[in-house]
Amino acid sequence: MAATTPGATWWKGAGGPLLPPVAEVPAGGGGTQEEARRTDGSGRDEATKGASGMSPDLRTRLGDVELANPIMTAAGCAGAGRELAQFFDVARIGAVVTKSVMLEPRAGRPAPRMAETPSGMLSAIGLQGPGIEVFLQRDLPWLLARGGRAVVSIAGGSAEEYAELARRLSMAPGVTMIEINLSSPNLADRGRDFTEDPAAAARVVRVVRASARSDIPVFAKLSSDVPDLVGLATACAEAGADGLSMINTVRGMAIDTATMRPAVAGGTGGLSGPAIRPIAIACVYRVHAALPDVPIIGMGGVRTGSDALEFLLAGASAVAVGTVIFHDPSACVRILREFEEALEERGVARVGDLIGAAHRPLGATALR
Amino acid sequence: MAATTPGATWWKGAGGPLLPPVAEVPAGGGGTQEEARRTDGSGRDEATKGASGMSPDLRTRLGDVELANPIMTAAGCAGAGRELAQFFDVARIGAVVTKSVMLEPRAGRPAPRMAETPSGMLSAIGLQGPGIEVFLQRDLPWLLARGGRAVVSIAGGSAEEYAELARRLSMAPGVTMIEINLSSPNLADRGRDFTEDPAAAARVVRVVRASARSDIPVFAKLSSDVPDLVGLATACAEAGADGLSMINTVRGMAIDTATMRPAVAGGTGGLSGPAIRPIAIACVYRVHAALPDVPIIGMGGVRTGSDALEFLLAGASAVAVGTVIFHDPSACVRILREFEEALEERGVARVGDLIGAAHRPLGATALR
Amino acid sequence: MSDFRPVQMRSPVLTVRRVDAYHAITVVAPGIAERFRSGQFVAVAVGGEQSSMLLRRAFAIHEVKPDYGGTVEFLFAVRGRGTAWLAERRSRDLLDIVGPLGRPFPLPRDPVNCVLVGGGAGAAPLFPLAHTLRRRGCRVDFVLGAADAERVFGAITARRVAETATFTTDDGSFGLRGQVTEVLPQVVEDARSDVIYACGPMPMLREVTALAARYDIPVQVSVEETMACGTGVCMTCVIPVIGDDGITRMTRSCVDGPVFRGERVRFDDVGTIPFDALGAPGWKTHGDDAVQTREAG
Amino acid sequence: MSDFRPVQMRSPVLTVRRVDAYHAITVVAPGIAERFRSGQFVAVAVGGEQSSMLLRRAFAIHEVKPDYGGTVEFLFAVRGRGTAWLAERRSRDLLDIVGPLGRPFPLPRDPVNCVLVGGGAGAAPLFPLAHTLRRRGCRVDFVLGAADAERVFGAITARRVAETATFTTDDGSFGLRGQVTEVLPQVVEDARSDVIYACGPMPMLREVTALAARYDIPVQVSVEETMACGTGVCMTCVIPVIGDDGITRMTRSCVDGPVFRGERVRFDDVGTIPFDALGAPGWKTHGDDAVQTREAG
Ligand SMILES: Cc1cc2nc3c(=O)[nH]c(=O)nc-3n(C[C@H](O)[C@H](O)[C@H](O)COP(=O)(O)OP(=O)(O)OC[C@H]3O[C@@H](n4cnc5c(N)ncnc54)[C@H](O)[C@@H]3O)c2cc1C
Ligand SMILES: Cc1cc2nc3c(=O)[nH]c(=O)nc-3n(C[C@H](O)[C@H](O)[C@H](O)COP(=O)(O)OP(=O)(O)OC[C@H]3O[C@@H](n4cnc5c(N)ncnc54)[C@H](O)[C@@H]3O)c2cc1C
Ligand SMILES: Cc1cc2nc3c(=O)[nH]c(=O)nc-3n(C[C@H](O)[C@H](O)[C@H](O)COP(=O)(O)O)c2cc1C
Ligand SMILES: Cc1cc2nc3c(=O)[nH]c(=O)nc-3n(C[C@H](O)[C@H](O)[C@H](O)COP(=O)(O)O)c2cc1C
Ligand code: FES
Ligand code: FES
Repeated sequence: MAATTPGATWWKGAGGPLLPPVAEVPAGGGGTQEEARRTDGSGRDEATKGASGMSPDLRTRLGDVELANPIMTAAGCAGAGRELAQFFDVARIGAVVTKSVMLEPRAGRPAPRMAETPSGMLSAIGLQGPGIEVFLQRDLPWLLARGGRAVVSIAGGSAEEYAELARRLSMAPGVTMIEINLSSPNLADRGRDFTEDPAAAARVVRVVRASARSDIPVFAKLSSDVPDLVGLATACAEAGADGLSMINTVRGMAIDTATMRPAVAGGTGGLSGPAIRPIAIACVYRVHAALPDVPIIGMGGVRTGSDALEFLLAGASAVAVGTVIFHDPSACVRILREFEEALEERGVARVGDLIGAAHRPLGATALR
Repeated sequence: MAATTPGATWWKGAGGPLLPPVAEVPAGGGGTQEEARRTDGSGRDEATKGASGMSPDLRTRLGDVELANPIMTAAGCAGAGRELAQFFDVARIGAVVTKSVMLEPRAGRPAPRMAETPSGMLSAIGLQGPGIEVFLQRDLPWLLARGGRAVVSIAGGSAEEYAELARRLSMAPGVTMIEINLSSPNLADRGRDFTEDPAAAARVVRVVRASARSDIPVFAKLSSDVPDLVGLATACAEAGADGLSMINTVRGMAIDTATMRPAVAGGTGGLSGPAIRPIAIACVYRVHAALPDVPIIGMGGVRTGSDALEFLLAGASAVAVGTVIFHDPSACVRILREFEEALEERGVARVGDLIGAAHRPLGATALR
Repeated sequence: MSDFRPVQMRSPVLTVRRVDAYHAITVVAPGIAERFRSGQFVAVAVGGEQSSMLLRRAFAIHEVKPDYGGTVEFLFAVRGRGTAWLAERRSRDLLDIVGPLGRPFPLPRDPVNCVLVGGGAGAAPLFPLAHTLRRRGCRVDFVLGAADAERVFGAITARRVAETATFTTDDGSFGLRGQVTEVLPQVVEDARSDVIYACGPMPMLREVTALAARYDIPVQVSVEETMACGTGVCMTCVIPVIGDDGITRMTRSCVDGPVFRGERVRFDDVGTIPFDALGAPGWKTHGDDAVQTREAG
Repeated sequence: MSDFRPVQMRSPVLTVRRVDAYHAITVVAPGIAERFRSGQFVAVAVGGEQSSMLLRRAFAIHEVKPDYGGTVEFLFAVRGRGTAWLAERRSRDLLDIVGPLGRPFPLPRDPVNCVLVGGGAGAAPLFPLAHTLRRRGCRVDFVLGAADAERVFGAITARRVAETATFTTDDGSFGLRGQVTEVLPQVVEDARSDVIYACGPMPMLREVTALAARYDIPVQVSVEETMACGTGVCMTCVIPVIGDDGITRMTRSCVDGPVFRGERVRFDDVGTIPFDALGAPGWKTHGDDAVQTREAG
């Protein structure tokens, strides 16, 4: 019908979005990447400014990878960095964790997909995404060209799908890490997700670790809604996970008192935001106590630099910011700044000194 | 030393609290109870005022018991009603659920016992209380004399302790219901709590049901932090529970970023308040779907009348208000008023029509 | 390009006014005012720094002015907690505001006849559009509807700016009794409209779009889907929209909209995943019938 | 009796002032003002209706006045989120406030010599007490300490009301350098004090209590324990206190305090459950060594 519309010719911009949110950057070129770093990377200098001994050393290690600082985005809350680049330089933060990518395009769940809850939200997106091909062609190169570190989250319906995704990602240059989103329905198990069965989760981790390039750390992302979190974490670590990400959203529900129906289509959704932070902290603390050598990316309701600090003290080596990005699109850089200030105030020289400090006996908490 | 203090004689009120929060009411006497009803029970009339067909019928059934309305206090958040009576007439609400009572006095956990979290709080009180004897002598008679309906929460370290508590309560007149707090450490199971083992939980329910007077409904209170909530709920119902209360607090933790130690002594605490409401709603919805004939007292973050409505739509027959009482000591009557207004706005004639309405197919939600 | 990027600012409130059933807030926000194009919106944080309300509220920009370096006005009806909080703001309070967001109304190249159709507060973005169209020499006709007289917004402005202004109310308390779609055909015929712009509830947009098809004229609709972020990262605001390639995609209404070509929106399928949408269950080789994710994502 | 019951009200803010390092808020709250006795406090809801901060903040009542039917003033230092929000209030804002709460300072029957010892903002409740004591013909001496000059509160009032007023600061920027407990013995001896009233941090209260024992005079201390409800229902504010029967109980400082007889408070055991406290692990026949509850309760 559009073609037969007489007026269709005189639109200034017909059809598609008029406003690509940011200028297109030619994909993949190493030179472009350098250029982008030089022009836009100033923030990175700011983050380490005055490193004359006064500023804390913000670097953190996740497996074999070192990040400039421990603040990342959480999967599914920042796309692949492109929209947020309107608000800050994505190269300034430790890494961008992408929305979980699957092999094929996926339309996700029907609307309504979300409801606001006290200090949190319920969501049920259903892993909508364009699939790995578009991701590799369009999203990943864009992020790399901007100088961002890419942690790619993957989701599948079977261990084989996960393995295939890891293989494809390993062939593309520039992937810093892979995060396995295990909260995806296992098609062989009537849709129960992989975190509900430690053996299935371990199998996914094992095949991904085997398929991914060896210099790419593989992190397994866990949910707190499991019978035995430490058991699951141990199973993943033993299957070869280089680290753990936790937590995913918590199972929740809201009823719309006007329609008297569940507020999110399909009934339950995932609860996220500051409301769940105490649950996330408890998980990180418990798993770090059991597996002190396994690095953890902590997430769940990080809103301020002090919240990020809380996760590190509980045992995380880095933190990811999710829902709060919806509230404040510049949250990641604000949190990074607040976090750095918090370290300065406390005279903490190195991020590494903080990790798990809340576990140490009272006398030992004094930091250099 | 106090005795040797020369000035000790000239204090207006020496030693104990100067201000008993409210006038003492002679314990137990039926006449007094009637009197208290007549003088203070005006609120009750208000709640059912204009029952000329316009006002909704707020009565609700919990097993064999009928309550005047579905708003109750949550265990441990209202003492035995005495302190709140300074702010409203405790006879106006459906029932007062008392702080869990144990056989012996209990000092509870060391301070700090709480931390504020976004839209919630963490607490670890450790079941501090005076023990059943003092409860029966002092607290229960006070509540009954004021015309309050007493739902007594009990906690023990073994099935036998629970049974003994039920026996003692059954001998006292005036107990409306017994709520079994199963989130108490099972001494025979290295302190794991009873909800973590459905068989142990069922055993407690069975002996309590056997020991309690047959006209006193027994509700089992569950936590959401269990491997299989529906399984646990089913086990409790099959063991004779007349209904279920859910949810207890959710395991959580906060780290004090100043001291770098857990904010609550002992590390983890229980998360409560509006933050956990979506978790609680999901639990009530799920259990009601599985066991539609088992009445549920819903709780977890009820702050407004609309929140109470949400729990009823999810499948609860009554709701309990906990943490929000700390925020607003008159919360229960405010919520009752808001709840009644919400029903009027929606033209709902009977509370009973709402229970579980969110489960019905779309067309069926229209209410008479 | 940087001109088009939305900005985030803490903007001082200049005035809070009542306009019939609505509240109008004007903030000082030069960055937003200078980038603004008709049809775009702002996303406002509500409840203050320790708010329990995490999600921003979206409001169409109703007017921008050059005063104080640039001001932005939006208007709103109190619906829930967030708008209740906004209604209590006073001048000099600060609002955390992001904008301008979204795809603006495409403008005709030539001075054609435009009819602007709005429902209730949904009419707000049509006013800056009307001014712009007039500046370009277009003829503007207004059709505004609402539940009652109080909720008809901007009648005086509409009369001033437009060639004709037709009003409808559900209760007949102002203008004609009925729906805007009942009077629209007459207006289109009388004004020999070349294009329709419409803002309002989905059912209205669907009917307006059907009507435009009947008259074979283009229609641009601005949808109002629930949004969590407004900036394109959360994927909560999707509706099924047909792309240039004929393929239906679950499309974000915050960045790819809120303005869409009416005929591209699959109104009847809003709230569902159409079976033929890109990546719908069964869409490709994958037999993933169990698409219920337990977790978000 | 009903005179003593606390009330809950939405009180309009009359004034917000800066007083050195502190903020002073005066609200119109007749019900609270008329019931007030020195040493009592109010519990204030913070963050507005959609606040993420659920717990009330406790503040000692610093002054009540008969204006507008009764006003109540409290003063505070900004420490965290809640006090930061309070500091931003303006006149005519409404505060949800509960009070008066807690056990007031017991008053001597006879006109005896009283020394009032306070640290920082902790000194606030001593001022209404001083006025009351003066009205009863008591001699009042003040000893006020703080970190620095800015944090010494009420020096002028203290000088006016009291026979003598001695000040200490940690940095020596005002009065004597050092702690209140260093100067207190001299004051007690010079003034021939019959009783001590003290407000401030636990370590200070402990030392003041020890000092009172040495002089064999009674001491009333006002403690500042973290509180969730302020009304006696949550059991978060307990400290070990020895009862008339000699038994130590975990005692609520909100309703059984905040004022206690100093010698009854087991300062050294604050933050623990003393082994001999009523219901402590192993206290009775029960071998319940596993007292760690997983859940609250
Ligand atoms: C692009 C766009 C432009 C809009 N322009 C206007 C306008 O100019 N004037 C006006 O009055 N309203 C407008 N709305 C609707 C406005 O966003 C909602 O009325 C407002 O978010 C309701 O917030 P609340 O806190 O009062 O309601 P609540 O019910 O408390 O909101 C809860 C959550 O749902 C979301 N939500 C609720 N209703 C809507 C809705 N209708 N649309 C989108 N999100 C919703 C809120 O953003 C919030 O996240 C617009 C919406 C969109 C998407
Ligand atoms: C009986 C009593 C009287 C008090 N009188 C005064 C006074 O007159 N002036 C004054 O400045 N302060 C007073 N305080 C301390 C005051 O309550 C705290 O400074 C205030 O609660 C801190 O709130 P926040 O939101 O800034 O801190 P946050 O750290 O954000 O508070 C988090 C939680 O901890 C509680 N909390 C934190 N610090 C304290 C504390 N020191 N005491 C009790 N609870 C605390 C808060 O109530 C809140 O629940 C008094 C405390 C008590 C118990
Ligand atoms: C809208 C939304 C989408 C999400 N999508 C994903 C996803 O694709 N993959 C994933 O592993 N986690 C996803 N998550 C979970 C987040 O990454 C994060 O684990 C969780 O939200 C807790 O962090 P937060 O409280 O900071 O949001 C999503 C969360 C939200 C709210
Ligand atoms: C301070 C505190 C004490 C509690 N004590 C008990 C208790 O003694 N017994 C019990 O069954 N639940 C206890 N609970 C749990 C509450 O009854 C309720 O299940 C939970 O807090 C969720 O409701 P809420 O969010 O409305 O507080 C306690 C909760 C709090 C916050
Ligand atoms: S509102 Fe978040 S993507 Fe549109
Ligand atoms: S603060 Fe709640 S009992 Fe004292």
